[in-house]
Amino acid sequence: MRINPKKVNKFIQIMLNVQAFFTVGILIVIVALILVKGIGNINLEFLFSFPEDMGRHGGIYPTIIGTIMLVILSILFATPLGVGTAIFLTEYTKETILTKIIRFGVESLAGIPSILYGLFGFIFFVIKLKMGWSILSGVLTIAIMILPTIIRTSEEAIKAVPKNFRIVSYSLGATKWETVIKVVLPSATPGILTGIMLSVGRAVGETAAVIFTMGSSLRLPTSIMDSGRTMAVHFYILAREGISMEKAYATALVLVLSILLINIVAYYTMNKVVSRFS
Amino acid sequence: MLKKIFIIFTTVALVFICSCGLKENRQGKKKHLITIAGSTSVMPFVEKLAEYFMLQKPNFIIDVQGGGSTAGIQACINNTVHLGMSSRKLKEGERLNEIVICYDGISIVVHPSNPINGLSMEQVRAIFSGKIKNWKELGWIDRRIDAITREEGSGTRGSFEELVMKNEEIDDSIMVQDSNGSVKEIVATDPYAIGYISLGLVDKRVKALTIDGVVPTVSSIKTGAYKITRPFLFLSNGEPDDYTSEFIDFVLSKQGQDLLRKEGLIGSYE
Amino acid sequence: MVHMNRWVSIREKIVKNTLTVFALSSLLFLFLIFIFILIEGLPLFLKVGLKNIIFGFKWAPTKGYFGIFPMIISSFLVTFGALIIGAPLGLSCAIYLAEYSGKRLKMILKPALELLAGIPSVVYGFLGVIYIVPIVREYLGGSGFSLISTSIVLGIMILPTIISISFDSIMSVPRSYREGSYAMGATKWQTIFKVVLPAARSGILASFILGMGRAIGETMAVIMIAGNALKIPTNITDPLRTLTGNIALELAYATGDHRLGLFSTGIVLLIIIMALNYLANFGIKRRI
Amino acid sequence: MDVKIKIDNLRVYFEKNEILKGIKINIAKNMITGFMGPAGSGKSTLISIINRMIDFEDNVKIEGRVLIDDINILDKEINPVSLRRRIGTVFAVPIPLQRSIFENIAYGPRLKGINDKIELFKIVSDSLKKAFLWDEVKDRLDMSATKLSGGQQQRLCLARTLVLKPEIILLDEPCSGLDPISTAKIEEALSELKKEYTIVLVSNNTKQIARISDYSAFFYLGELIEYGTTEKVFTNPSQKKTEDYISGKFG
Repeated sequence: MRINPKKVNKFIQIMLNVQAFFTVGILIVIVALILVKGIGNINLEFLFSFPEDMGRHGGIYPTIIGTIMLVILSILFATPLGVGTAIFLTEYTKETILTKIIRFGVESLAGIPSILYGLFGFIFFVIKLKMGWSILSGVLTIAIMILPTIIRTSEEAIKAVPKNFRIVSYSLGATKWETVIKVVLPSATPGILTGIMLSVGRAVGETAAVIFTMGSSLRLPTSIMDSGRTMAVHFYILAREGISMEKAYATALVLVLSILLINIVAYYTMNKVVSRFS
Repeated sequence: MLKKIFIIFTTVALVFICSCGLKENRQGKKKHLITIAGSTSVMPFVEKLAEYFMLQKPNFIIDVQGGGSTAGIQACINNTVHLGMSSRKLKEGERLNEIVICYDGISIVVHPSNPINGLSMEQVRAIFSGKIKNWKELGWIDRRIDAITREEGSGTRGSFEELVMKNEEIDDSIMVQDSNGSVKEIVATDPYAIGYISLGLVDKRVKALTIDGVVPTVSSIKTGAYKITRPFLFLSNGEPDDYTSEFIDFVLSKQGQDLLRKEGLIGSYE
Repeated sequence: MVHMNRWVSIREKIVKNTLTVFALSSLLFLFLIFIFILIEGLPLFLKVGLKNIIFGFKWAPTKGYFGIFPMIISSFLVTFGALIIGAPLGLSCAIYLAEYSGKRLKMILKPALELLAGIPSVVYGFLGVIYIVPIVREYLGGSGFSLISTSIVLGIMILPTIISISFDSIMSVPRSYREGSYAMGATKWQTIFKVVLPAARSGILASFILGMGRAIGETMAVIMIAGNALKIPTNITDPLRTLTGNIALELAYATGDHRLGLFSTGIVLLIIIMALNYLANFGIKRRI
Repeated sequence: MDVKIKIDNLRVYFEKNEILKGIKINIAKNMITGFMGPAGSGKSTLISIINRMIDFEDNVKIEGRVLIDDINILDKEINPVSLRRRIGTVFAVPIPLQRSIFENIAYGPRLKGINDKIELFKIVSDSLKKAFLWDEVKDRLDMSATKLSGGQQQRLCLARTLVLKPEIILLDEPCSGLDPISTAKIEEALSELKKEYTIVLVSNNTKQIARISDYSAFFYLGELIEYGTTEKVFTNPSQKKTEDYISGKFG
């Protein structure tokens, strides 16, 4: 039997169609499941009241605060470092062995799985530096974990700023730093923000690295030396220990919605950058 | 831009200072912090006790963390916590002050739909040592037994090994979960599962088996008929300080013991 | 006038030095991570012996056995399982996006798929436990906490990685290659299979390797769904324990040699991950 | 003539290629000096040496001296940033920064530490007037500079340079992309400006050089072929090559 190439072509196209939509379907199903099962249990009271009986009743307020503290502090810690590194790599140095080594380091950091960050944070911050299970330990661990993302996206964003802007700035008598601060960074800001948002998403959803460094105390953290629980960790414990499926779905919904929102904002700002320079 | 960065950095610094300040402040207002860590089996009950205690005495803050019995004992020896929690007896060389807050039975649980109601100690041992792998051997359908144990280092596992397994080892093919809750969750959803959890956690989602014909209940434990029991301990390095003692006294008081009893545990004086 | 304001040139110097320190900090962190995992894990290798850890079959750290061979095998098993599920789906999705979908669809699908990557892994694990485990238990037997369930969940989790990197490498195949093929009378799929995919080969390979890296490093979803039994699975419905699962299950409880054993597990994991990253980087670089 | 820039035996190498082969030229103060020559003749490189923008290129080797007011600007002691504050540059393509018209021009003064609104407004409007752009933009100073037309953008760049009150203005083919009307406006501005500034104009357009420059230099393959008053170079060139170039036989 001779195979008709046109029919094969059609067949393959249909197959690809099916697979592509199957894949997209998975996303829709995941989000839909969480949405349908979780929406009924979400209300203001759930968001702003304290959990009772290990989370079986009540809300998730302390975990929201724990998540916000973790995310904001780790971003504040990682952003200057990450953007600074990106500026150094793009503006202050030529391709040398040093930059190669630094890039290698960043790549390697990016590839390390989060459980190893957890292992490191646990032994270094929690045990050796005697910070204990605390928000501070979690913040430092997560900051190191998200650093490569921030460096790489910032570097891309800074590289995308046209060289001409720098030339003009220098020709008008600006120093390197003035050029970076007044011309390069403002143009690269949306791209850098995208990287930060992606990192926020990662920090919000992280469990393995957080649970071993920040602990899982359900109390409302009042200082960075307190242990705390993030939404992701709370969800993990609720789901895994079968404490309450309703609360687990509701927490998952809050978690997924906030991450989707963050990613959409990130994507939107990134598109703005792309259209700006093309 | 430079200004903005400066402002951000200042804010960070302020946040740090404030948050440290808060901590100072808290101690300044004479709030007493008691840190407790250890067995995850004991933790949920102590959390509940702490919740009640803090309601009555708002000048106390009690921080309850998991970590496992072994970690709790270590933390106590290193003086990093005020109290350790353990769900197993101390080994030789672990010299700490023991306070029995209550007793707990370890019940062997299966899915409610499982027709088997009781096993002998030998059968349980055979299941967990891998000698019996199929429900058919116990008189039910031809289906693999999904046995679940706890992870190495867990106090519940330690007690289970000591009281049930005796000298036999738990087989490698048996599933491992890292908390009472997750063992219970699997048993509650898998009709062919068997596991062991704290008696206090047994509810209608799982069925507790009789062992050698004895139903695990508060009374059967009290009389000593049900053999798989263990103490829940508070541990302190030397005599506990006054504030910690106040909490211990609350736990051992009638109110505290009633709370524990309501959770299915057996009071320390019974 | 010719000489710079002194404060300005001092500021420039301070800035440059600060930025250098910032840039070096990532190296410092990498160094610290390596050193502290090695310091904790190596002594046990010396004490128990490399062979007894890497090729040991028995893991009973409180009794002096530290064999992680079954976990190494299990880690690779779930990773390949994830690849078997994720690679064909991901690649065909990438081909569809790059070659067949219209611009408008691309604009919607690409970001939608990238959002998949943002969903926390614990959510995948949870949904796996609720929906995949019972189906496997019902139709394939066993407890459902198994190699097959874990592979499915990980396979879905690595889809975004595979799709986005394969897509980029397919898109970077020059248009002229395709035109040349069409000019010789090839159909679209012939062009894709004979010209485009071979040209994008190394990038696609890199996407698979990075996907593997993600699968082998995943922790929380895995301990929720893998069953964590210590034996090497002999059947797709058998439970298994990965290297990451071993660390996460026992870290909080471990003291003494037990903890060192977990750090040894970490060292092995770190070495595997580094090797995979090199392979992936090599693939990506060759493409450029 | 009153010499502002004295270039003495300047040789420049890019990797192994000699781009400038021993240039000697004196550039007169408060005059327009036109540099012409075909592509690759080295005239743009010469410009980038005078303002030290060449520092941003890799693998460059420079020999010889460039004296401005008898100070060698290639000296290590010289800070290129402060040098560039004395030398304005206008590039071939107008490059407005991504900010408003006003802020584009205020960029340089702000770097110098001038932040007073009234003072800024005064110097910005002055330089816009000098660049013959004021009338066209005075009502929309807050508009993004990227929305201006090409010719307006180039005059904006000129104004941005003028606001720094440089001693020297370097123009690197400033009219290459512009229509005749815009070109005429820029030429008009330059003729006014030479009263205060020393201007170097690089152009491929020999007619433009002939129209507005006082002195003309012809470069060819990294060598200075001919230099003199514009009148002499265009009416009675001493070299055959110059004559061929001016008459359009090559280039």
